[in-house]
Amino acid sequence: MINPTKLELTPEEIKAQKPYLAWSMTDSEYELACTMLGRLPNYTETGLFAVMWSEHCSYKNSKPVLKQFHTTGQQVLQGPGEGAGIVEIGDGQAVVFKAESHNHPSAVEPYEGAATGVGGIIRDIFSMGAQPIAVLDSLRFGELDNPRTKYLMSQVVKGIADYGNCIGLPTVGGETSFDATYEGNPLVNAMCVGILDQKDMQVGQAKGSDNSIIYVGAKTGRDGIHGATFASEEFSDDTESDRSAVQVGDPFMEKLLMDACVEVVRHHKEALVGIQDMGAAGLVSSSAEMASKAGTGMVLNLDLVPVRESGMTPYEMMLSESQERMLLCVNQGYEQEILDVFDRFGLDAVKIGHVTTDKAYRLYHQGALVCDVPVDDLVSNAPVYHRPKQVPARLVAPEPTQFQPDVTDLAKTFYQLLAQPTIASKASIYGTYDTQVRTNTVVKPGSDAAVLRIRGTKKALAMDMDGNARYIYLDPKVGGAIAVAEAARNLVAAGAKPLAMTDCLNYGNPEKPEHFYELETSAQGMTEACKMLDTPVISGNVSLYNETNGQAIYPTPVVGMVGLIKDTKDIQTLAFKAAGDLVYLVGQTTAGFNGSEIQKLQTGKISGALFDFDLQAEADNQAVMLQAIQAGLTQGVHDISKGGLLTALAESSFQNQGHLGASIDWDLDPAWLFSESQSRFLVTVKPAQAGDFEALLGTNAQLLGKVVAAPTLTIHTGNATEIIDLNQAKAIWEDAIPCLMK
Amino acid sequence: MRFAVIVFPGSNCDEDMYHAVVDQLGASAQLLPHTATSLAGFDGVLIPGGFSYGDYLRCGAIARFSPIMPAIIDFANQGGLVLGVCNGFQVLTEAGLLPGALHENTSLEFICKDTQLKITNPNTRFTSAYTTDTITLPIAHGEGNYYCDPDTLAQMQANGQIVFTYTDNPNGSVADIAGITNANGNVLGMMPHPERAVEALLGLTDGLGLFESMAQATKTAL
Amino acid sequence: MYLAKIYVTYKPSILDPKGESIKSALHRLAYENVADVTMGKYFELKLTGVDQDDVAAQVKDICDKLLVNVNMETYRFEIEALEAV
Amino acid sequence: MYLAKIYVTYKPSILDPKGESIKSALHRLAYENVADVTMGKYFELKLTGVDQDDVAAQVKDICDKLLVNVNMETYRFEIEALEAV
Ligand SMILES: Nc1ncnc2c1ncn2[C@@H]1O[C@H](COP(=O)(O)OP(=O)(O)O)[C@@H](O)[C@H]1O
Ligand SMILES: [Mg+2]
Repeated sequence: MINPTKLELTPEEIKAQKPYLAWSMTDSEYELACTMLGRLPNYTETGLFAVMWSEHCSYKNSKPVLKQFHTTGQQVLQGPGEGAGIVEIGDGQAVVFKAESHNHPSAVEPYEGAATGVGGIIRDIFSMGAQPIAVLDSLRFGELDNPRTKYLMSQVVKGIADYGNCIGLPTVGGETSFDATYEGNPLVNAMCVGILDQKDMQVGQAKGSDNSIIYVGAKTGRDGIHGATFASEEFSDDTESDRSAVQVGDPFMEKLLMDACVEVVRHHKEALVGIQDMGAAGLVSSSAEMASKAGTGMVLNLDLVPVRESGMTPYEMMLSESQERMLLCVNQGYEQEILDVFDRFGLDAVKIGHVTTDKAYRLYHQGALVCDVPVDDLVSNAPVYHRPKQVPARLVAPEPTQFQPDVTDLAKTFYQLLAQPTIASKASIYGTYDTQVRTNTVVKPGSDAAVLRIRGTKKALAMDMDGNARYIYLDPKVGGAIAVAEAARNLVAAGAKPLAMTDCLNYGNPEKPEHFYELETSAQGMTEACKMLDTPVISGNVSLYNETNGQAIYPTPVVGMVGLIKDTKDIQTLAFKAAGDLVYLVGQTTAGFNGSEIQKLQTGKISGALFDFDLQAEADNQAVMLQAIQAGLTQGVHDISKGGLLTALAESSFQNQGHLGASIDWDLDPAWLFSESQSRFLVTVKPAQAGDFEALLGTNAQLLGKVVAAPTLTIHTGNATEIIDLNQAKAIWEDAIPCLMK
Repeated sequence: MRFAVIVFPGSNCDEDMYHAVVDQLGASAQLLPHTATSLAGFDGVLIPGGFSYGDYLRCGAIARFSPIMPAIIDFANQGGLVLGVCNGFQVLTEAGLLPGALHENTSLEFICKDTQLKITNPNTRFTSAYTTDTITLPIAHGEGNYYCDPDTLAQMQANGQIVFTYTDNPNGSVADIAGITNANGNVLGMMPHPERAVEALLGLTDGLGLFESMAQATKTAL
Repeated sequence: MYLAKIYVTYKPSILDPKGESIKSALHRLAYENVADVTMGKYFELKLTGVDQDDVAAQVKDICDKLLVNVNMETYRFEIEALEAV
Repeated sequence: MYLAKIYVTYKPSILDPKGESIKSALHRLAYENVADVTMGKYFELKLTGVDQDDVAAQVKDICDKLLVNVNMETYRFEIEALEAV
């Protein structure tokens, strides 16, 4: 019955020649597929199994870890499992967000890899029925000391900029850091945030016998075939030649697609049953998932799929990762109404199949049935692995004492620190992003979190992406908790109540027990923090096999978080506002040096046991700071993170053209100005409100000094006075990355 | 005052423009698709920023052939007020309603930042409401480097067609040009975004004067 | 069917920032013997027409109307007949 | 001094949104007889070299290293000797 296309291997030849090994399908997985079918799969079917059972599509290695995540809460309307998560924000509105990695494509073809990463995550958001409002990006590169890394960074940034700028979504925040571990394997994670009216919520399901499956958007070409499998492989020098996996983005097409889909969702409710984007593993993954989730089956006629190239085989059509495509399930009889909408936008929209009740997944090509498999076998019955784990050697007995920085010349050390690319200004990156289009951006990049108002309400949303992999490398559990805590802290600093989070879990090969340990343990740490801070995980993405020639990256979970600001009057920025304002430090400072920027600066690496972290203190500090902000007691708030208090002070002065500096007293060890101990805020308060602020914060707030109308940071330590020239400091901080990029 | 905000495929500042004149100025406006062919009933035309047709060939080159363009050209030729911002400016030069052309910034990068502008001609229908001679407006473009030949430049200078110049030229434009009008003074093209600078909450309000000037010039009630 | 190859470059009077930046990149890569770089656009159009002259007239029209901004750019083109497939 | 003319186009399998958008614009302008449009890059380099072969080797190198993204693009070039001015 099954008629393989000419030139393809026969089922028997597949069994003998094992082409699936090259698609990262193991012998035992192949045998499992044979058992499920009760026969040998043909070429197309084997390809579908291989790609659907890849880590990227099936989460077969990470599922047991993801299950442990804290995913519930009153605010959650849609948790993990759909295109994106949805959280309630009052007034019948909801915020939709998700983050996604595009590491492997970006390593090979940085411009298109990054661009299509942005395109993909935007589609995830509008597939939920939401209007996308903002994009964020989290980037990790090797040290900026070689031409390849510079090239990667410039192209990645250009790819993100060009896509977001053209489609007309502001790219409002993110993070960029540099460590040698990412040299062969840069990380490109993007997040998109959207807003919807709860009545417009959508799911990616294909329900209702005989309902129509409609293909919308760009034509299918041979681009990115096996991209999903490719993302589930380690790099070695010879994958450099694996370039068919590169897709090209067309943000203009996506703009039309976005506008058309939002219109369909809002104004053609009676017609639309389900909608999903074609992401990894394109047509097969979107269609099979829509059917499997709905408990239905599907028949597709591949002769109707719009194609860009001639002679494409079923295998190629199903696995193509051509961008800017969506799949819709539409109620029978309403097809024309939907086709008309897309036609108005000048987009291809074609009925390519229909829903069945028998849970079978059938594909026809040139009259022949080329695939007939139970849809659940492709999707929900994919194998799940419980990988063995082992504590990595470095974590067995780490050096317990904290690194002691040498700060015999405080100013000099500080200038050096400001020139480190991870600390330095990222303005040369986000300056190429349109941060304001759609005119909602209240706080642009450069502060702790971006803030966008919600037009027509008093509300605003704060959003950020964060994750310090150095901490996770030294202590996966505590580091995982800190990643969540820091993301939340940045939102609180902007005046928001953190609502929920998304993540990108970027790790090495999970089949290596050390890496699986890192993955599982850091997820535990994240879960503890999520529970404590009431920020459930509502969506996310896993990117494993981030290795080059056997060398893994730091375990790098990246947290994307969104918080609600009830009233735009509560919006905070980190800038100093007026001379005479009092400067407070909230939270306890300890010797937090292992894993810090200053340790890396002074020893060339990070090492030792991570400093202590008290999750309860974190939660308490965040809660009380939010109270202080909402009570109108603060002029400026800044999270203290990489580079410590001194860096935070400088960042707050660099804003207003550097007209304002500060004068502070510091009784502790001067080196502790660089400590990265957590749960701290730098706060400025009007003198008239100092009493109220101190009453609320109690001993948790320490008065450091005041804002001064001079471009200097004056630090009175026990027996000396150090003066930092902010003009000089700012020049170093601003020029560092542009200089390194030359 | 009733504005038409033209929406080309790929326009992305259309809604911003709409909100600026409707919510902040209190004028009325309508988003008008590129397929429309008439501007009857409108007192002013706003061509917004974005990437019309992806800007894949040259910025604004394809939009210029949209069905709405003959109506816009007629409207302009009859003295109607036409404002093109960013991609809108590029469309107007491509359509020949404004002299010169825009090409890539000398930095070869997209630049998004606030810029200071000198109002070099305060007596136009787009600037009459301003009481200061420098304003701050954001720019967001990759191809805002204005070029025209020396004769055209001299002519424009003599005519007072150069309306805005950058105080700190960000993109390499000839004579620091940020915005120009046609010889008649009823068509303005500019790279900076006045529609992004109309609300204190978002940081800047210097764009309002431009729309107010347009409203005054048409002498129609808001 | 004919194939038109169209070359579009900036007029000499216009500063070509891309060409300049490529030239300096080449100098950094030790190609100091590269004296000049210009970067332009290259189009290939496949189109039908009565004969070569007809096609040339069409292509000229297409360039003037759409492909080229005559304020800044100049162009030249070549036409060749394609064999029917 | 030699003049190298370099033509860079997308590989046939690579999506070319630029070509597509120009093609549909031409169709709207009633050039429905245009069957295909590709938009590529065109470089002119002026450089010195021992002889034509040397220059060709250099140009190939420059293309592979800098001008061309070999993941997605292909190129061809021509070299002509310029008369000394
Ligand atoms: N790749 C990027 N894209 C957009 N914004 C960025 C990027 N990298 C850094 N930023 C912005 O720069 C500012 C400083 O970033 P960072 O030092 O990572 O802050 P923090 O440590 O407080 O999270 C933030 O406003 C951040 O959003
Ligand atoms: Mg911060």
